[in-house]
Amino acid sequence: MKAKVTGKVISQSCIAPGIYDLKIETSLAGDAHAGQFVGVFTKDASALLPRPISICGVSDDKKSIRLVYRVAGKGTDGFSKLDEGDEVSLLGVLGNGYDIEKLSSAGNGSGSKVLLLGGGIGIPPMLELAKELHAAGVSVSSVMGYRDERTFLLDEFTAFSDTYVATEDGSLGTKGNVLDAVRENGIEFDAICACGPLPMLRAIKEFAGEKKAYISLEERMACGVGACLGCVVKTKEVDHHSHVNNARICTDGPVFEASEVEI
Amino acid sequence: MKAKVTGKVISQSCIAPGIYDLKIETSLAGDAHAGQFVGVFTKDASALLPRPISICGVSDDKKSIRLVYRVAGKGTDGFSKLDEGDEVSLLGVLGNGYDIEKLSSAGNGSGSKVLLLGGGIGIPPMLELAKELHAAGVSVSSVMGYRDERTFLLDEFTAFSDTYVATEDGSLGTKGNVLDAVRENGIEFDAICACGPLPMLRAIKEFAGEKKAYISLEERMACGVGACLGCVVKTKEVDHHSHVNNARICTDGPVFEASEVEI
Amino acid sequence: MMKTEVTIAGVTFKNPVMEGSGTFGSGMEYSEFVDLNKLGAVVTKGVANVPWPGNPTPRVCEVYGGMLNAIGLQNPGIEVFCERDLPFLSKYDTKVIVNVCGRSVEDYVEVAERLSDEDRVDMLEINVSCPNVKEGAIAFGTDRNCLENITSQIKAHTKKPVIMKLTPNVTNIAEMAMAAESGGADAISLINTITGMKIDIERRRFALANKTGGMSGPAIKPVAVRMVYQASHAVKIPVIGMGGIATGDDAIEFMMAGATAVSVGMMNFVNPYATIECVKGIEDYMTRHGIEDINEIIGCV
Amino acid sequence: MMKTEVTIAGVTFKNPVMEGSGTFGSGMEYSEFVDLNKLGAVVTKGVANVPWPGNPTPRVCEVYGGMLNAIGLQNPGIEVFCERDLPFLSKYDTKVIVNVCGRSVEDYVEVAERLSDEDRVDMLEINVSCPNVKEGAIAFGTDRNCLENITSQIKAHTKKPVIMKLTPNVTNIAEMAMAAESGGADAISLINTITGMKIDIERRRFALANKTGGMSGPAIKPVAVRMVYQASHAVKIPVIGMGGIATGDDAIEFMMAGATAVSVGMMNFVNPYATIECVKGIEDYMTRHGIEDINEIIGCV
Repeated sequence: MKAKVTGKVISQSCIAPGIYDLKIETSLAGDAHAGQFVGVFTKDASALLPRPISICGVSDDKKSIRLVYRVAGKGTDGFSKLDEGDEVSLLGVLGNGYDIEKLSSAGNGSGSKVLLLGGGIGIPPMLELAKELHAAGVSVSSVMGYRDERTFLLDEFTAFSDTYVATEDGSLGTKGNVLDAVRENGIEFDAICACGPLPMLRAIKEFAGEKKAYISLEERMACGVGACLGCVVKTKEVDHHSHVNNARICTDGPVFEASEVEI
Repeated sequence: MKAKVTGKVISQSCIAPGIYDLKIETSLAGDAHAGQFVGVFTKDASALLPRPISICGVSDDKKSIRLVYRVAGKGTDGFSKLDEGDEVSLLGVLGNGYDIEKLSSAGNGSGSKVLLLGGGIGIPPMLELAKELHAAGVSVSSVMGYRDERTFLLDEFTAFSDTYVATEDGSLGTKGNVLDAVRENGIEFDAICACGPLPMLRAIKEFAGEKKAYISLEERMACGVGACLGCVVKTKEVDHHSHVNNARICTDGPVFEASEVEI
Repeated sequence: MMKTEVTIAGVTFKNPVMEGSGTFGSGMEYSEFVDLNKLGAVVTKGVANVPWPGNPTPRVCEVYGGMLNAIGLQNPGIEVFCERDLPFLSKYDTKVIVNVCGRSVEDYVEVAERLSDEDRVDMLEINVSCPNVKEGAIAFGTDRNCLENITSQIKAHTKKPVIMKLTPNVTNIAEMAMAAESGGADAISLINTITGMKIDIERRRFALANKTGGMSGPAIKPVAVRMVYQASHAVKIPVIGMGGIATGDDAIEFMMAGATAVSVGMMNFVNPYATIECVKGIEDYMTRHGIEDINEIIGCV
Repeated sequence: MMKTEVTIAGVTFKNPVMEGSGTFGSGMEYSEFVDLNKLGAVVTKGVANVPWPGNPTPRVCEVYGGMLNAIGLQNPGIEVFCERDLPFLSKYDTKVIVNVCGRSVEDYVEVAERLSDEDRVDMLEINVSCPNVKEGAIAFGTDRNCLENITSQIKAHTKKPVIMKLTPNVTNIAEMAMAAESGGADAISLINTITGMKIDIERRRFALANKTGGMSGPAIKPVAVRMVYQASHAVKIPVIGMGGIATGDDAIEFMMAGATAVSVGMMNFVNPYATIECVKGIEDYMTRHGIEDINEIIGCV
């Protein structure tokens, strides 16, 4: 059941240049899963639309969510100034999220091996996914890509997965992108889950070949609930809503099977 | 020299229903005098124009000003939530203010007796005026009019003047308006200074007769510095700015000699 | 006993609050947030004779106090609409106004005829003013004669009351209102979005793939109130007012300007409960001012 | 070495930043806040052949992200202007653009002729688009033929370069831009204010004595950017862009849309330093993006 609610900030910290880690107590936490997102509202009357931010974590007591985001404009800049105890308006929980059940059976019979690929600000949602897959008994490999050695969240992946890192400048792990790291480490997998910049997702769609790759897409959004048709992606099959091969990223997605979308 | 500056809230308290007493540390205090006002800016991006608020007091060290205002909309409602230490943007000092020198000589030779009349939210500027006139050796009588016994600032006038009160419901002092109180107490005066609702000012203009009455006018303002010509009042003589018998309340006023304006 | 009912072209709405076409789908998405039974009407997303894919992305961007959109009227076409959306709406006790879009007079007429026998449809709203569709549709809304002509042709092919939705991107809105009226329109609704543009100066490109988009939100409210005032004073048919409405007070302002009903548009995105809060806000205003019948305040300034 | 100079009709401005007529007087009031020598030009408050008293109060009110005004072009007339304002402006090293208003072609021509021999006047801006003056002036700005006609008549009576200031309250801004161009205008400036209305629902009356007023401020920026883009792509003469500009980034956006220069209007009231901060902001953008000549970005999208 979606709702607009008022959450309360538990804590916030800057964990890398321009990257913030925000924990919010909210009733939305009860329904929140990996791959889904919430719309966060600013306190600035000139910036009215909710900012879609993916869920990086859900507390074990299901009472709070964790959002790790990058300051990209006046909206997110305002979020970065939120302090413990501040109220923040949220719309959620939005989006389909990853299908843990389907991923658990990706190994067809034998134990399923899932490869998580995250790039830049696409990394946060992968952490909650690693946690949920690990809890489901899936063997998880995580490969996270950063620009340089100023990483974030990296160490937290180790609790749930075999963790690898790629950096563009080679200052840490494999020099190059996440796929370079996958090849370099000869990582085996039955399915891929990925979130990151479009060029990375295109390369992963290509790389996955016969195997399933579930990618999380981004687009400018307005309503966030599937009404305005602002955020769409071309699909191979006729979409169930408009029947024009345009799926709604906010509602039919943001997670899509790579072969189903034209990116 | 006018400027837009950032002031710091020293304290704020609610002194009557909907009436707030705000003290702000600001460099503008150095030039501030009775009858002048400042433009106070909101923190709400949907409400951009400065709110004109008259100066109720200037600290003896000339480092802070005191604003007593009524919550009349979302702008002033926002001001009422300012706490100690908060920053607030101010435009000032605006307007001509009262001419203390002229008022001191209103008695022509003999000691000058000045009558201050304030009604409702027109009372605050009268307090600083009483203080400045008292300091100038003028004998001051203050008559303040309220709706009922829920008065504000009243006791502070006694330090600078013979103080009288009128209430619409008669719950305190004279039942009726300030002029009723002037007559009832047979107050003598050489000149009147007044601020309050238009009907009150009209009555005072009438009442003053041969004697000089200096009244402080209000009007919707935009720039506050005399550029936009938004706030004007019809004048008897050709105005020096536009030569069309329209004086600018924000700059040529807000204080006018009653006989010079058509209200 | 407070009366919030208003009547337009013989159709009575339990209250004057609807939502703006294109901001509410066919009600499905927002039925998770609001009880559709509490709305005066549900105005559906524009539907054409055939499915429309709409414009490339990005289709939306934020502007000061509002947003720009260039969706391009993506819609599944009239058949899917009748098979899926109308049955859904049949479950609710509210009026249904179907917004119709097209590229030619024939397109509009085809959809109007198809809906004539659908009992669940109470009124048609003709979108001749979408700023994001290249093919002529915009001319229907900006040329007096085109508007009168398309209005009369649609009226000739449907038994349903017809609302013509006007664009604000014209020199003289009163003239357009009169053209719709003389074409036989039963009512007019305005304003549609105001054409705007945003440029991403860091990337030196347009914020929208379509370059221009329709502006909506609180930022355009004063223009909308002015046009509702001018249009409602130029014609005898009822006016449905919209443009940045967020609260009951906004709704009251539009009704005082001359609107018989109002629509909440972009603000649904900011507050999914905006429609029912408008209904509540109108009732609060009526109580505060001792107004027994909301019709008293229509055009009262 | 960074070049911020722009040239319009042979007049070179040290930078593209001016202020919108009517928001800055003749510079006197704001000279307390900003060094007028740092501005590309000072655009004066509209001046007529005789003094105008303007409209009754209230003349201004606030709206979401902007304001409405219905000043009615109060001004002291051309003689006082020449005796007082021009000598004041002579003290500064900046260009002077005199905004001219009138009720008839003759009014405009009289002022234009009177200013022809004033050396301190660099250009004339013809206000044919004030929404708050009843007498015809609005028609000059909304009728293609009237606009072309008045433009050519003014051009025939002055040696000064002429800027025609266009109203956004039209169906087709490109058409109006072309009309000004074919009338012989040396440049066009846009947008003037968008006609709006606000109703005080507690008192059941209009917020402005004039009922309607001209809307300005950040809320109208997307409409202004769109019209500057459309107008500048329809004509060869330079365009001066305005409408909600508050920062250097806003100025850059208008220039990328096609403006050769920009004006800061209503935002002077919110930030009296807005004009010089725009100049600084443009320089910062140029440095950040390694732009040597501001002319490079004009119409670059």
